[in-house]
Amino acid sequence: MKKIEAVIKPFKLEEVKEALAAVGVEGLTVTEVKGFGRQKGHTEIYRGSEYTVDFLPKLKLEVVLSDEMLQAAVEAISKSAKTGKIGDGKIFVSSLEEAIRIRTGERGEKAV
Amino acid sequence: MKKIEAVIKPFKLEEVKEALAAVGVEGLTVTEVKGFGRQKGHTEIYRGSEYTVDFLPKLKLEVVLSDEMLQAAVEAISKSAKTGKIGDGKIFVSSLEEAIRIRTGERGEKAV
Amino acid sequence: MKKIEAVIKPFKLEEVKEALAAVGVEGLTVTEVKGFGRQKGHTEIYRGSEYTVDFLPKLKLEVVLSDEMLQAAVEAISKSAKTGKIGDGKIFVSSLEEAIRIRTGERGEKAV
Amino acid sequence: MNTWMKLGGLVTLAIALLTGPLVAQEAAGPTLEQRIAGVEAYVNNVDPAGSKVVGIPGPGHNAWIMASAALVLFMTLPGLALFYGGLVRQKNVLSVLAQCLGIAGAVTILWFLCGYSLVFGTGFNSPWLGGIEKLFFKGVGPAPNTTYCYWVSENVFAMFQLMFAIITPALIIGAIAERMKFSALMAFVIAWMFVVYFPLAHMVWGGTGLMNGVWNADAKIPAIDFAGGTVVHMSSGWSALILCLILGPRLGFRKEAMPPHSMVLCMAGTGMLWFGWYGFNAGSALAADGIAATAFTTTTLCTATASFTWAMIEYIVRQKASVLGFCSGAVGGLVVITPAAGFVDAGAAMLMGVAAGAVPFFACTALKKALHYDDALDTFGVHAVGGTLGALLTGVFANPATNPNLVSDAYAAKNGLKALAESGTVWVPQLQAIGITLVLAIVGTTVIALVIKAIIGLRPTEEDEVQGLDLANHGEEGYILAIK
Amino acid sequence: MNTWMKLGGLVTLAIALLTGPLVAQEAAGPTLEQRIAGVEAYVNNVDPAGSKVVGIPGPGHNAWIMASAALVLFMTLPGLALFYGGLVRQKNVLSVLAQCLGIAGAVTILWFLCGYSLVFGTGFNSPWLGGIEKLFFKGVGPAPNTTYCYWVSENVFAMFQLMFAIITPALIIGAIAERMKFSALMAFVIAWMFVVYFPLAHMVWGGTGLMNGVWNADAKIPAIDFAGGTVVHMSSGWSALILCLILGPRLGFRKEAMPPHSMVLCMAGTGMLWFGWYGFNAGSALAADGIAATAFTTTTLCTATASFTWAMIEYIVRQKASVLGFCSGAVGGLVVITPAAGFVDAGAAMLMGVAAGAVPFFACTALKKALHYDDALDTFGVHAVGGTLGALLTGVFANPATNPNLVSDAYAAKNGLKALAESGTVWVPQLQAIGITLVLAIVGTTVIALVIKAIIGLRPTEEDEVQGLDLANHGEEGYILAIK
Amino acid sequence: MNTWMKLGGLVTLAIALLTGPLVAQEAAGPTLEQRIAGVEAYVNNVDPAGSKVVGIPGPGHNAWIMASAALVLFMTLPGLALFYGGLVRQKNVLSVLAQCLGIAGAVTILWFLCGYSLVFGTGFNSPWLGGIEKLFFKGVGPAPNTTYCYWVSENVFAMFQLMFAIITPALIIGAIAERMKFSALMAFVIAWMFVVYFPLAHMVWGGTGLMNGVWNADAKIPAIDFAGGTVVHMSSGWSALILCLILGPRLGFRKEAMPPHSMVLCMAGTGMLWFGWYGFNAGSALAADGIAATAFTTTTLCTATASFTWAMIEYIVRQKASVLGFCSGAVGGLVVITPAAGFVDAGAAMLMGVAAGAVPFFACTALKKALHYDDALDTFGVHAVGGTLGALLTGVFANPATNPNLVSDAYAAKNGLKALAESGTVWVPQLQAIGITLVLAIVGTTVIALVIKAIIGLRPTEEDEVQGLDLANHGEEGYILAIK
Ligand SMILES: Nc1ncnc2c1ncn2[C@@H]1O[C@H](COP(=O)(O)OP(=O)(O)O)[C@@H](O)[C@H]1O
Ligand SMILES: Nc1ncnc2c1ncn2[C@@H]1O[C@H](COP(=O)(O)OP(=O)(O)O)[C@@H](O)[C@H]1O
Ligand SMILES: Nc1ncnc2c1ncn2[C@@H]1O[C@H](COP(=O)(O)OP(=O)(O)O)[C@@H](O)[C@H]1O
Repeated sequence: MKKIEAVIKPFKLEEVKEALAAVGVEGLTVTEVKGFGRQKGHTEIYRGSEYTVDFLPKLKLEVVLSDEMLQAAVEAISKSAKTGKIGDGKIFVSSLEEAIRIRTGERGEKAV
Repeated sequence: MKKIEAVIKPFKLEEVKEALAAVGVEGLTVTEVKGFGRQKGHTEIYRGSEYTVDFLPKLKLEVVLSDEMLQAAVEAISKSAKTGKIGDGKIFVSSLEEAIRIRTGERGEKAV
Repeated sequence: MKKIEAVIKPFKLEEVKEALAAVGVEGLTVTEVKGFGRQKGHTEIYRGSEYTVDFLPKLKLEVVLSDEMLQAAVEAISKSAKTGKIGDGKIFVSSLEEAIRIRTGERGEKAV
Repeated sequence: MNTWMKLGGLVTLAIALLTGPLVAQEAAGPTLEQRIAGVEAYVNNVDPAGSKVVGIPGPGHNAWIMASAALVLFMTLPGLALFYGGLVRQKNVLSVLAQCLGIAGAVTILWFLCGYSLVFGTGFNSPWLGGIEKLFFKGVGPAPNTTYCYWVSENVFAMFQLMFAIITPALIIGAIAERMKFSALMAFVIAWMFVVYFPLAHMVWGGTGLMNGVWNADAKIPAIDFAGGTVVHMSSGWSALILCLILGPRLGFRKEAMPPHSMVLCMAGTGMLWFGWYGFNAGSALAADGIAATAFTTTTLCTATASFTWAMIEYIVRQKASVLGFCSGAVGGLVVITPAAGFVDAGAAMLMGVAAGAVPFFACTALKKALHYDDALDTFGVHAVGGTLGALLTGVFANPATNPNLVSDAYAAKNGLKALAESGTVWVPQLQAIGITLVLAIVGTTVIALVIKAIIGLRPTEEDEVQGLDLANHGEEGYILAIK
Repeated sequence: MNTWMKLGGLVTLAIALLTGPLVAQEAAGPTLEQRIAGVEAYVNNVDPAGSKVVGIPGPGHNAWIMASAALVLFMTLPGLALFYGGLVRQKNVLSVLAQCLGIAGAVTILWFLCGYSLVFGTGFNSPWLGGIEKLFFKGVGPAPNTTYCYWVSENVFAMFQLMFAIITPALIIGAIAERMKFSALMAFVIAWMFVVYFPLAHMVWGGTGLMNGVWNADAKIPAIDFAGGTVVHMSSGWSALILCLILGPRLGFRKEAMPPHSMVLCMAGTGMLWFGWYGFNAGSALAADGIAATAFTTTTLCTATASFTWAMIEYIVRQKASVLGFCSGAVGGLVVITPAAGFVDAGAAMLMGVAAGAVPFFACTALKKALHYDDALDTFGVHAVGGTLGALLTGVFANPATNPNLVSDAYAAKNGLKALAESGTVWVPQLQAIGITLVLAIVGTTVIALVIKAIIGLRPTEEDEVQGLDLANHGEEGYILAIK
Repeated sequence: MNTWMKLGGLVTLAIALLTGPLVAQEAAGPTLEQRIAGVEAYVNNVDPAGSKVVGIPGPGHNAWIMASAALVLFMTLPGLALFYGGLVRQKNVLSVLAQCLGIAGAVTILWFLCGYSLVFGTGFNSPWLGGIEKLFFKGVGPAPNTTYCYWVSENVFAMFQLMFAIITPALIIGAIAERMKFSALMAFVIAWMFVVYFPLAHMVWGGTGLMNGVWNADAKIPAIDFAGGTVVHMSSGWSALILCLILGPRLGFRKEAMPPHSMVLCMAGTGMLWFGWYGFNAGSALAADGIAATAFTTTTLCTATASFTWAMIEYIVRQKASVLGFCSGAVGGLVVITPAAGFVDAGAAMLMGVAAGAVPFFACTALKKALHYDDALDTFGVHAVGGTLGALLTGVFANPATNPNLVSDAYAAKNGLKALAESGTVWVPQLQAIGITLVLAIVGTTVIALVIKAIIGLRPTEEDEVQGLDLANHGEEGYILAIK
């Protein structure tokens, strides 16, 4: 089993979700994160005081899936999350040893 | 060392924490996440406009622990987080290469 | 490629970010989390009712980087996040199979 | 023509000259003297009968009571809604707001249909209930209803009183928050208005009311309640206790943490309540006169003192003065001074403030802990305990030098209040009033709650309660921040 | 000295005695009778001409209108700002607040420079526009301007009216929220005040106004509008529709979810609007008199009923009464009763409340869904539909028994309103007023919007809109919680 | 009986007829003429001495000052609390609220015990401090205290003034936010009231006050301050600067970002401040008269103009008009017009608005940046700079045509104000008043702060400051959203 972690622009969530569903992904977990990278933040001024906000709001998606589905899912995310502008985000893939569905106790690929 | 990532229903946190403590887990990290899966979301209507909220509030627990404790911890979570209803969540296990306690610089299993 | 996950005290973010930048890290992702560990929480009382808050606000940093940069980054975090007081946090290291930059489709170390 | 005739003519002339205008005036209405007395009556807030300004609201008084009525509405919407809303968990904040809004709507409709008439009518000539002569606001127009006040439009008076009828059941929400079905609450409130509020309000404030010591010469129990210690706070507070006992505690009570989700909201609501309470208390003089001035003053002094006292007790007990402590003390002070506001002097208000900070503090901490009931937001601890305390202390501190109505010949002398006030024993009828209020609130609430429980049930499903009432009962969420 | 002489002397003496003081008084000013009539005129809110209290504001009336003006400001800042601000997504909340604040500033400056004069001047002696005699508030001081009211300082009157001029364009924000450039909005509003608001307000409320049925004997269209059904709600609501059509829908409209980011804020704003609206409606009597009392009453009844009605329809339709439903209904009720407040009785207010809950409900749900325009926060559905409904129902329910100005000899008898009121056909001029308002709002808005679109553009860049207007246009964020 | 006798009888008769009622009245009290003059005095807000309405509050005036007192309370609770609370970081929001609440409680208690007497007593017959004749509110009842106003109950007057005494030290919080121990702040404020506020308020507003140009014929410095430019804003603003210097900057100042955690809260607070400020300024007329009307007007014009000006400067400087800019400008405008409100005309108010937007803007941006002090929420930049500017401009624009008290024979003619007003040199005593206020505030604050620092320390531990004062000092959190 594999785990995909993808950092994307927030307003792309709906599109990515649909793209993933289209390739058979049935579950995912989303976290609000702040990203720091090449994309520049903005400056806020409150009366005299200036703040540069380097950290931009992003979403992190976590998807656990079978090895076979990996490529399709990665491609689905790549396409649907892309705007072509800096800050589109990353996809990270790692391997997973086990997955368990709490409700049923099922394990492995059946669990995801 | 292993890392458990478990997605659970928010109101189960206290129980799961206690169950983990009972098997010797001394630390964990919790993140608020939104989960998408088999469990259906709800519909909200604001004047005419209808929104289906597919993403449900969940908590993600991360526990790093020694290989020996893994099974006990997985079981503790499985039991305490279970309601038997859809949406109870998942447990994912992966392996970890290193752990360091920032305060002391300790490494490995001593660090967790 | 490696992935570092570090749990730190929130007010250390700026320092850690700078320390990482100094060793060449160009991107990272931050999540607000609640940590449970040796560090004791505080008690809140609302009229008669007492609540012990075990979960303390922490930040989780995720950094993906090449194997060569790993040690430097770990050290950078260790130093900059340290206060010497309980609750300073942990650094976890795991290995990553793939990284993709959504914008360009670049893969591997070029993507991070 | 002889001298006598001439003299007679002169006298006639003189008399005509002298009295002519008076006669003419009499034909056209009141004399100059009466007319002046009429406008003086406006300044003095007394009866202008016989003048040219009869049946007309007095601008200053009418302005003050309109402002006061608006202020009392503001106490509920959004004041109380935010105060209570801030104290619940995030998932139930909207349920509190919806309950306040729903009560405002339903009670207004009842008030128009019959509530006002049942409370402030006098057609039944009964100590227990008003009358039906004012159903559908019949005859309720801009002219003052002199049974209640000389210079405020009756419809403004009716609106002012409506605002009290709205906030009273809304106070109950605090005890049963986070675990009562919206439909059940609405049904409860509607029944409760008929069973508890309308009768009680008539007894205490109605022209023929049983316990209206100040304005009913025939009051059997010459008790006093300036702005609603019994009618508003005791009735809601004791009913809240009963309802919360019948309802049972929230799921997870004493197991999970259930801290307020926004003390900021709670504090904002407290400020609004305090602000609006000036309408509640000083408006209850039903004029912008000296009694209103006194009520304004005692309200301020008691509230601020109680707020400070509560927080200082916390500071002594646990080295921390909390915002919730300041807020609870302020509300406690407002509750305690309510029945007394126009009857006591500044010094008494200060003493009552200390009591109002201390007694509800112990009710909300020690007592609640000991007895294990789940009075979620301390309606009982603050309103019932504070209201009862206030009603009693009103009897102790009521002062004819401050408020001559306590010894008026027209009413107080006849129903015995005057004698009690002069001998410093007004607390005797106060105890009787407390007793009657307690019985009515407890019995009434028990019956209604059990009936509704049997018919439609009181509580949401466990699942709904866990998910939160906002989504379950109202299909909305309080805050949708960021990602969604 | 003979008897006649003596008698003559006596008569002289008698007359002197009788009239002497009167003569002396005449030299010094008005007679006692006139002086009394003057202070009675204060109580009655009529003209004190000939008395000693001419050119002076009456305390009760002045107090009420100062309070009312403050209340109407409170409706916008922070009432409407929070009401609308809560309904947008988090990333645009500040843009709504900034628009409300910017409008308050700009309109105040315009009002001082020329707005007040163009609306309430009479120098042009025109049914369409006021005059320039009051530019820069020339001569606008504490003495009442008796063309508009006898007892309120003209500068207070001008401030009261300013608050209306502020909230009207601010209402438009609701329709175009989340997608209009700040600079474009400000330019639009400034132009709109000249093209739509100033003329319309003069037509309806100006002393020489075309449709001022109650106070202009020469009004060609003897329509009535107590507190701004046409001037405020129809003008803003219909303009909002046009502007939102020209602007186009928000990016992602009907694709993404765009739920309110804080129903709590929205509800707090609703409470503030309701509270402040007492100044708006009861203040529009321009006195604390019986008409104000009636306006206060009808406002309360209609609002609460509409709020409950809307939520109950929701409950029937989908088993859930939402906070947004209660709030929308309340605002709907406030809008509908606005033109009618001082003209109708309590029973009519209740009926209007039911209509105000039902009709805008369908406009905001069924109609909007069917027609696909993106009226983000339902300014059209609530204010245009509600305002139009209210203006019409005012014609149906206006009642001379409630408000004798409908049949005054000085004005209504001359311009024909009296005949219409007596025959129950006030809806005829109301329809005409509705028509004129519609045309002015629609044509005016279309022209201004297209011109601004051509010159500086209406919308932010896509990127700015996606990021949110708070950061893009104002360089700030609404909330900075935790880590940042 | 001869003719003479008969004539004599007739004359007697005639005289009796004529004067009889008058004589009878004289025995019973004032004449009709005097009685009329009494009610006219009510309308005119002058002394009713000799009439039948002496020692009685006038409804319209009393209503307005009760409303005003409530409004000024609302400025602090919750207005200022939210305004400041929104500007701090999330972890310190409750500390700001607690400080506002704690000040309200402590100052009220002091005011009752001795504060009112020390400020508004005249027993010492001293220019520096009032007297002790009113300790414990002795004799402070509903009858007006004619040293200060003819028609407002003295206890209402005392409450109105209490609200000023509350908000003044609360303003200081802004400069020292996020880093002062609760206990130290409370100790500071209590001492500061005695050392700075009570004397200064007496000097400026006390019947025997040193700088009370308008109401004290013996004022050595005939300065003017309508609603508290020196007493409230300068005193708090300059004290705030000193205290913040002694305290030192927040940990991480100029290293970490410390942006406002909720501009929404800040804006809501601004709206409440503006709304409440009508009570502050127009209420300071102590009547609902023409001067109140003028104060209401100038307050509106100056505030809106200043708000717009500040934001437009931002727009020019950095292409973005911020909500904080609009809010800061509004508060700046309110501060600047405060001392001038009832003394200047509408045109002057507009000019002062422009100055109020521009000068504090530069103080809060350029000046603060240059001088490096950590005035966390710009109390100095807005209140000290604005207050000083306002006090000075009041001297420049004060206008006898607007306010005849500037040239009254009873006071202004005697203490020299009249001459200054007529020659347009009121700014001379204004400068003196500014100097005295500065010295008192700076010296007083320095001494108190150093003493408290020595005894109990001013700052929390570093750990507490990092964790946030909410948890450290109050044991609560501002918001508990979601998981907890
Ligand atoms: N090395 C990294 N480790 C973890 N997260 C990263 C890393 N680099 C970038 N990110 C995440 O990806 C987001 C986008 O990266 P950025 O460099 O701004 O643009 P791009 O995606 O176009 O390369 C960042 O905001 C951050 O959340
Ligand atoms: N493939 C997956 N990858 C990551 N998270 C998942 C995946 N499937 C489910 N989840 C998480 O688990 C939660 C519960 O899953 P769901 O399918 O609703 O019910 P169940 O746990 O009973 O199978 C989801 O809300 C989501 O957060
Ligand atoms: N076994 C663990 N697994 C995951 N996270 C942990 C674990 N132990 C500690 N943490 C995280 O590290 C934080 C700090 O740990 P704690 O035991 O309080 O102090 P220290 O870092 O000094 O050992 C915790 O708040 C928690 O977020």
